[in-house]
This record gives sequence, C-alpha cells and structure tokens, in this order.
Amino acid sequence: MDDHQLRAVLEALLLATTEPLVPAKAAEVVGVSAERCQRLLEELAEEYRQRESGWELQRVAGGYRLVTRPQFAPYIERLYRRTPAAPLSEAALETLAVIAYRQPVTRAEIEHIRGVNCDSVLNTLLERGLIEEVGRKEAPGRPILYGTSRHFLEHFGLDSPEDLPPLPDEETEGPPGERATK
Amino acid sequence: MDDHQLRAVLEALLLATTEPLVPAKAAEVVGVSAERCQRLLEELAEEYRQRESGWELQRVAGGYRLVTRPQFAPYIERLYRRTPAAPLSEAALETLAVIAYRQPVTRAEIEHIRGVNCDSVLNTLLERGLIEEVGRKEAPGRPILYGTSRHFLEHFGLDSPEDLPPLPDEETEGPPGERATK
Amino acid sequence: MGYSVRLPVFEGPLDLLLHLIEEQRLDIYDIPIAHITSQYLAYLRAMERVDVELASEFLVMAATLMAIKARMLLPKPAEAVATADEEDPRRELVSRLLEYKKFKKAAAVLRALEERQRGKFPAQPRRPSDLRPDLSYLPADTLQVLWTAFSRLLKDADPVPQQIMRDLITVRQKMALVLRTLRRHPGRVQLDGLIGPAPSRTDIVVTFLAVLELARMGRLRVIQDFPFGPVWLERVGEWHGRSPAAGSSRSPAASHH
Repeated sequence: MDDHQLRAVLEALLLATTEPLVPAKAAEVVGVSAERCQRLLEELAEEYRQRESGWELQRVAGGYRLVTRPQFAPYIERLYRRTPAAPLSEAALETLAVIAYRQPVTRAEIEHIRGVNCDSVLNTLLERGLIEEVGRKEAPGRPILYGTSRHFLEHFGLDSPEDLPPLPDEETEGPPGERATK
Repeated sequence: MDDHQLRAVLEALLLATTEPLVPAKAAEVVGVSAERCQRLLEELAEEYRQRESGWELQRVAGGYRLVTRPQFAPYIERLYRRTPAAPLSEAALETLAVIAYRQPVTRAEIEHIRGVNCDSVLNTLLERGLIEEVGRKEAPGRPILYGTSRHFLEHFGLDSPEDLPPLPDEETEGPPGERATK
Repeated sequence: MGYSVRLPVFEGPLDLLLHLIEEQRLDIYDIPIAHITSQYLAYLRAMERVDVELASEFLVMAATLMAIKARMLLPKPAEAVATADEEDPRRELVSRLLEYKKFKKAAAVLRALEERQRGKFPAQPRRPSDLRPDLSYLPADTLQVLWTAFSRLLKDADPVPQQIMRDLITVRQKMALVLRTLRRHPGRVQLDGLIGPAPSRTDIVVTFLAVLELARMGRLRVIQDFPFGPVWLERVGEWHGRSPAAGSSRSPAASHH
C-alpha cells in the first residue's frame, strides 16, 4: 500500500470512530508500521491546517481525533440544537485538579487539601468516567487510590497527563517563617 | 463570508452529524443563499473525489452526507472487531449475571449483591459493549441504571431480557441462614 | 462587612478564608487572626440568616480559628520564650491555605482547557451498517454460566426486594411515543429525556424495551460517545418532515446507497 492509499485508509478510520485513533492500533488493522501511520497522521493534521478545513486533527489521549474547529461551534449548535457537554462544577474541577496533580491519591488526602467532604463529588467524577480507581494504598484500611482516566484527557484535550501545565507557584511558596518579605 | 470560509463551515456541519445536510437548512443557519451552499457542497464533493480521500460526500434524499468510501469498510470493521481476546473474568461474569437478571440496576445494587466494589468491572463490560446505561434512578444522586446491551441480546438470540432462562428456585431463596445446603 | 443580599457561595472553609484574605489584601503569611475570625463568623451568621445549610467543615474551621486566636492571646510561659519563634499557632493553617490556593489555580487552568475543548465537536462515527461488536470471546455456554453465577450469588446475598407490576403502558404504545418524540426533535434526543420525571421501574423497562425494539427494526440508532457518557437516540429513515412512507423510510441510514 502506498502512502497515498494509506492516508485515505487512515481518513476512513478517523471518520468511522469516536475513540481517538492510536497509530499502533491503526497500524495493526492495516498491516503496516506504527511509525508510518504516525507520520501520515501528522501530515494529515498539517494538511487540514493549511487548507483551513472545517475540522482539525487533534492529538488527544495518545491518539488522533477529528474535531470541528471551535469557531464553527455556534453554527453546529444552532443547526443541530446540540449543546456542548455541561461544564464541570467548581467542586468537580477542584477535586479533579487535586487528583490530576497528586495521583494516585486517596479520598482522605483530597479532603485534607480541599477542606471539605468529597464523597459525592468523587462519585460524580467516577460516574462521568473522568477518574478511576487505580489501586489501594498500603495503609491502615487499605484506602482506594484515585487517578485520572483516559476520558479525562479527552475531556480537556490533553495528549497525556504530562501535558498538564505545571502546578502554579509550586516553587515560590515556602513555609511562613522562612519568608523574608511578603 | 467568502466562499473559502463558507466551505469550512459546511465541512464542520458535515462532520458533526451523520444526518444528511440539507443545503437550505445550512443556508438558514449561516445566513447565505441555499444555492451557494448547494454549489459549495458540490465543489467539496468533487474535491474529495479528486483528492481520493478516505471519505466521500454522498448525495442522499435531498442532502449531503459525509461517508467513508466503501472500499475501506473492511479496515473499519477490523478496527471495531479488534476487541481484546481475553475471556471475561469471573468477576465480570458475575456482574453481567446480576445486570442481566436484575436490570435496570444501579452500581450500588450490584455491589450490594456481589459484596465488592464493581467499578472497574463495570467499565470493562461497558467497553466491551455488553452492558449500557439505560437511564437514571429517581433516588438521591440519580445513580446510573445499567442493563444488558442490544448486542448482548442479539448475540444470544434473545428478544428481550425477559427471555433469559428463569433463575433456579427464585421463589425458594431466602436469607443465607435459612438455607440448609449451599 | 456588608454581606447583604447576594452571598457568594464557597466550596469550603478554606475557600472562604482565602476569599477574605484576598479581598482585603491581607498578608497570607501574617494573618491578623482576630480580624479574620470575626469576618469568618460574620459570614457564617449571614449564611444562617438566609437559611443556607452549612457543611460541618465550616463549623470545625470556626473552632480552629478561635483556638488559634486564643493561643495567640495567651501570655507565653517563661520557658517557652526561647522557642516561641518556631511555634506560630497559625503555621499549619497557613500551609493548608497555600496548598489549597495552588489547586484552586490549577482548577482555573482546567476550566480554561475545558472551555477550549467544548467548542470542538468530535466526528460522529460512521459505522458500516452491518457492523456488530465481536462477542466471540464469550464462551458458547455463557448463558449457562450467567445462570450459575447468579444463582450462586443469590445464596450469599440478602434477598433484593423484587417488584412485579402490571404494565401500565405497553411496549407498543411506548414505541409510538418514542417515534413521535424523535420526529419532533431534529438530531439526537437523550435517552433520559424519554423517561418521565419520576419514572417507575416498569416505565424505565418499557421505555428500554421500546427503544430496543425500534433499534432492532432499524428505526433509530442508539449512540454513546464514550463509556459512561449520555445515551443518545438518533432517528433513522423518515426525516425533514417527510412522512414515513413505506419502503423509503429506512433507506437513508443504510450504506448501500
């Protein structure tokens, strides 16, 4: 199969699936190397950019996904009366932030940081598939450890957890007594 | 809006739905003439043909629909069928049994019966398309209700969950202590 | 402070404290504890007046603040003077506030990422119409296995209350209702939307069966974009006001056009 044909196959696969298309998976399906798929997917992404299509090839959760360009959202919403998924609540975002940056983390650790009970918000996040149980902590009671899921990456358009921006001001904060000025 | 931009809007509209896009409707949403939309859609169709994309613009019942080109169907099929070959675990089977016979049922109810956390097992079953969300229970937290999927029923040639073989001695079951044998 | 009409809502006591500190530009490393305590208590009283039920954590924090205030007022015992500097009663509170503040900022970052992502609609999947997921990994005797697994479970479980009710609305009636709803709404309809505000178990089952039947007949498609995501129904066949005339109604969905 030449590059031209393979590119068309990849486009068909992209259009046919909701899951981000992982190069290795596409490679297995077509019977070519993952590197070639990856290279051609990058080429496609570039082509759509150049051409100023209505869509873009987004790199997310380790794969590639066709999404409409954000500036066209109003037309889509109007024609299909589709609304984007409801935004997460502040409580959910705070909890997710703690989990994302501290994973794997127990409920008690999250609650200590947020200063409030997190039972119901954790349930919501589990139900929406944004977090998942990743194990048990070797501590009294063997509490559940939580981490972010693949769907978390998709929801925020991230390729991997490493793509999260660094935690703000992490290095400039110090214990009270050790700071000379305010 | 120039032709170039309008073309991108039409592409976004085509990507976001599987329903045929009717030129008059698109025109209404964007605020241009139906004829212009029609002309640009025809141009797009021609462009995808020339370029030998993985998709084509299909004219169907008064509208236009983006579909994968038929010769790529085998790859798409293989992508979907690339399910993990591993058989279901005992835990997954137990959970599936509870859902099959008690649907619609919440996670809490399943966990009550199985006596263990069922989060990851439910995810497995959802991913494999054996169960699906069928609604929400009108109870605090509006928990998700699970049921077996259409594919589950089809696979076993069942018309509805009621066609499952009856449980043994359903009426003779009592609390553990009241049964003489196991 | 005039907390008059609109009271801001806080995620918790730390959120509230941070707000007070930032609003009044106080130094987080040298919190005027008596001042902040009275502000904090004023807010709690205001919330009480408008009948907002406060989480118990707010009250725990009030107690903590008062304890810190008391410790700061206490004359230091003579032998403690030497080490006084390293034991600031506010120390733990400050480090918790700083830690919380970091995650509050991180939450804002996530909010921005989410907002950017919400404008991007993913491609709706186009499956070849005859495609079914591969269930071949299920052993042939799965039904038997299910049956055994479940009866074994029942032995160990408390009996689950089973309700058996007469159908108030038949599956066939429900099918007609579902079709009408889908006709009225172009695009997709969420499955939850088909079930009334307070559905009985029976209603849910009947709706479910009606949807299953319609899907089997090829009249609608059931779509879930991601695991745990909402379930959507999409009409297949008659559309754009055209009547579901016999024969023509199914064709648009099939890929053999």
